Amino acid sequence: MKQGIYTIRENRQLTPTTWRMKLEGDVSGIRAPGQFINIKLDGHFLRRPISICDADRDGITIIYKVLGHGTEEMTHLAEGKNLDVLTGLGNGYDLDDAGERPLLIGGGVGIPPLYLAARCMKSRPTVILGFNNSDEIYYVDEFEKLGARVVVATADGSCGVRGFVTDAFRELSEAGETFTHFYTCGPEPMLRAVYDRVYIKGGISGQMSFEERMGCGFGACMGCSMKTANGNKRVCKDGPVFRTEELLW
Amino acid sequence: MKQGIYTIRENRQLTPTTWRMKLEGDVSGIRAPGQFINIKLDGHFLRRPISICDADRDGITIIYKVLGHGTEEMTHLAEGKNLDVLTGLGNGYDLDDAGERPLLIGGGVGIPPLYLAARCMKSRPTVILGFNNSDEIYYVDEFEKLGARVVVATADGSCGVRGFVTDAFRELSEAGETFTHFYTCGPEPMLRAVYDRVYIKGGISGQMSFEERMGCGFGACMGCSMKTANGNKRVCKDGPVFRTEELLW
Amino acid sequence: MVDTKVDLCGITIDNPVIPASGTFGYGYEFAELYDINCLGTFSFKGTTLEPRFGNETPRIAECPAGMLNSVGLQNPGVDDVIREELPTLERVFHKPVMANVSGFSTDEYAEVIRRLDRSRMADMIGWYEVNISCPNVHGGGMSFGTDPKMAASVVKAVRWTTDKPIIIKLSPNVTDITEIAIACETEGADAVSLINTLMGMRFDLRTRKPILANVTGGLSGPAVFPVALRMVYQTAKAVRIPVIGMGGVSSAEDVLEMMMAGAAAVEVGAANLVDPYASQKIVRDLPETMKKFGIEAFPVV
Amino acid sequence: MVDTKVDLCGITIDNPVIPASGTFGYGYEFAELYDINCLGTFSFKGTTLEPRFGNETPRIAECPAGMLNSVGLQNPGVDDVIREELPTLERVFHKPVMANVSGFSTDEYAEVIRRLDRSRMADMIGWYEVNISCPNVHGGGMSFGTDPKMAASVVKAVRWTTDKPIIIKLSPNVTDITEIAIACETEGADAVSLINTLMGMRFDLRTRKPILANVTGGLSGPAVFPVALRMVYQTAKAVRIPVIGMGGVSSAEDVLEMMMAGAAAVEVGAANLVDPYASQKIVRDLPETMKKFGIEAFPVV
Repeated sequence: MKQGIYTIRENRQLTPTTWRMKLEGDVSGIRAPGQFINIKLDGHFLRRPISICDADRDGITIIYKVLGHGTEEMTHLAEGKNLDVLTGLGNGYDLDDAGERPLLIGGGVGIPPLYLAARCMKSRPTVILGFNNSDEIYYVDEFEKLGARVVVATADGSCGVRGFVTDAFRELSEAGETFTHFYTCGPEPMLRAVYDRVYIKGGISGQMSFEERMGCGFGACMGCSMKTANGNKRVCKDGPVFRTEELLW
Repeated sequence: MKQGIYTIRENRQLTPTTWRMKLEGDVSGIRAPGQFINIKLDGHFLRRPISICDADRDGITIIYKVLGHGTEEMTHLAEGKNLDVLTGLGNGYDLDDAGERPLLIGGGVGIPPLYLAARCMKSRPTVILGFNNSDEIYYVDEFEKLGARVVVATADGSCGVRGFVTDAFRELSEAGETFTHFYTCGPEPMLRAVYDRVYIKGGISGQMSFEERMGCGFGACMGCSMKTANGNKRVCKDGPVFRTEELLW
Repeated sequence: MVDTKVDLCGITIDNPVIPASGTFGYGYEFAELYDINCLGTFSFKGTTLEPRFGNETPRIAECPAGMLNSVGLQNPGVDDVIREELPTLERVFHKPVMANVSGFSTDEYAEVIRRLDRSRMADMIGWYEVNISCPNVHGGGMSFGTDPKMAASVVKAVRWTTDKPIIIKLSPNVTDITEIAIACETEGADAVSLINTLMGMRFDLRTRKPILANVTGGLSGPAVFPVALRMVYQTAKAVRIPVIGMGGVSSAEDVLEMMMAGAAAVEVGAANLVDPYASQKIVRDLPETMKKFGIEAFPVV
Repeated sequence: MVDTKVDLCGITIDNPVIPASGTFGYGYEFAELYDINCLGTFSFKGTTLEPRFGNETPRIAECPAGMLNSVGLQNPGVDDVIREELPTLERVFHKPVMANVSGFSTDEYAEVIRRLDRSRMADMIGWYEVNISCPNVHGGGMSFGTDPKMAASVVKAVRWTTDKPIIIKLSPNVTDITEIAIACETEGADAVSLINTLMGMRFDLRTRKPILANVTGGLSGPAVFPVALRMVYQTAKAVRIPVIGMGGVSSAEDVLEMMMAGAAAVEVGAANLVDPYASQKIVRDLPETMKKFGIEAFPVV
């Protein structure tokens, strides 16, 4: 973890509810895709934890969804403004397990951390991106520019596969596709479905990134604990990424 | 009282501890010199009440002293920033009583409201300005530009009369000067001394502007009450200016 | 269209938004700013038998997300309220008003209500809110609100002085507020309102002395909102009479949280002091905010 | 030069700044961020006899100028603390540490202290802070801290388990905290620390349910600072033993206010969670801030 002052270089809307922010500053604290940052906002006591979408020498890219007052106020932050940010929080994805045919599964606001994972992968990933409808779709081109093969699923069928990410996975499996390992992030119902279909039924091991209401974000307050096969873990510090084998589902 | 959004057009330092801010916006709520405005600052629950130094069609000028975190943060506000302000608060000075030879007595941060009073006066005022030392002196030229005759007193004698405003008043009296009415603002010890020397001993009636810790600033919370000959008064609403005859000193 | 109406002890009010006593004077001064008839009602300045100046100043200290006050029930006394304040209010407010009364003995509480209730202004009054929880007066005040037996004795004393609903305003400075609320309900209180201010203090680092002349004062503002919600929630589960929720409410969303905690109506206090239009804004925002969260009417289920 | 040293139950500490239990883990994780030997000491995570996961999540809710937590004493249990946590801490912290202990029975409190006191790690411990005020556990926890007799029974049970000073951590969720403090002093407590968190709650407007799985939680942060100051002031006047002040302290100026209220030392809690360097910054700023207000040493007179 590193604490630093970061300058907003971009803050633009991608979809009706999703925004991208680019922060310029020290990235030396970031070690792996799947880690997150924790942003201090004026007028709010707790920081806002947001997963890292991309990081390079210029700075950090995050994609955030407007859910409450904090994220709503973030959309009004002007370029050039400085923010107090904790970076490189949590343990991210371990890409050594990717194998030749890695599968990335992202749902809605859970998609961003998969971007840096895809960019850092040696082998070409298949990426399943799930959205409620076509209005919410973002970052398909960006993933394709990385050379990834992207499959989109929308709950209302307005684009790509009609249904959830697990329906897209079923179609790929039925087409004879196999995968060496998977990486996922998204709302808990999606994670549970992925765990059931891809890990349990599909027999593919993977790494899942979890969300939880956090106090500190760096392991001090025990606010975001989770029971695992290896004992009690802190989502913010020991996670947010956990292996399918660790879960008690 | 009027609530409005005002834009900072100037925020510059006059002395080591005193700053001047010019606010652009609706001035229609301001009716008399001696009134004050109440400024909402981010991160502070209560507004900051500050007396009006000047007001014209362009906006409001205030002069504030850095006393705590709130006023300290005010010094960092950039030109162009908008502030939520309540204007035209309280009852100001009644200039109809000025007569031909009005006397204005201001101490330190109590000087600003006298500027607008001097500017609005029909007859040429004598202005006694008290400071701790010469570093703190401000606005002498501005008063003189209004045609006022200015007498400076410094506690350490580093400029003008050595001593307090009451010492300067004594010198004027001994020189045979007489005054028709006085207007004053400053720290309570100074007000008490002025009350004693100018009103009681000097026999000159006047109007005194008081300071008190305020809640709302517009008469709702009863936080800043004061006992007077005419019953309980609210410094923020019935004051901040009270006549010497009303005081129970 | 959503319906913001609520019933408060048999009186239907247009919305549950009620400026709290001590933050709204006797109403008419806010009527210069906006039409206060948009409010559900409001609770007027705590009134005692005799005129009171209250405590010495300073009476105000700023706090993180809140403020301390130690006003100590300054008011012109019940007779002056009947003679001056209420007739002035009558010209600008045409709804039943909540009469907030305080005292230093059970007899005083009863006498203040009796005089209001028998006055020519009585028709203006919809409810009596009996403040047994002022932390800023010595003898009486909060001491009535921190002991179930004393709270009961006040209710007993005032219960038969009027046919109008009696609301007891409770103190949060207690180990178990439900115990006090139940004692009030048992003696026939028609409702309880909570929370009054939390007792707090601040020091002036320069003088090294308490900022408030009264040493301690009552904390109000958003800082106390979570404590208020918890106590409203506990009390609403413990009694059958309506619970009026207050404490740091500053927005229509805060009002909805209070209603979800079990409040029958909501008082808005310190917010009126920072933004004189706060209560009007909350009333305006309420329908839209209810719609946003799929609430069509109260109670929220 | 100013002198920041204070005496805490016969042990002189370099400054009165003490990260509070539950906000600093077992210390060694903060040692990765800065040299924690700059602190007066710190109070480690509340430790019970058995390992505990604590309450279900969500356990955190944001509030104006503060936060609610309902962690519920998650900890690895005293034996694991002796085996794993303290040896790890020993490598990075070379001052006496404050051992925070909790229990669900008077026997458990006593047994936890006994095991720590007889362990090979006992020399690391300078004080025991006995938490009788956790609002987030059912049975035990806060119930010990809201009744003078029960508080006294805990002190009685632990008093002779160790020769080290025993500090009782008190709950603010009471009508009269001085009554509890006096009961602890009478039974031989060496000091009291206060305030633990104020019980509060928040609702999720979308689900219309409490945000916390545990329904209620403990409020901490600047929001509670004025209440903490008031209780420290009252308690310091009521007892002769030292009072450790805590509750929303976030700056060196807050530390000085607490000392003016009568605190012998000051714990820093929630501030550590928002800024991991908060306690270090407060230690750094303290001398300069003391100088600014003309304070050369403690106690502030």
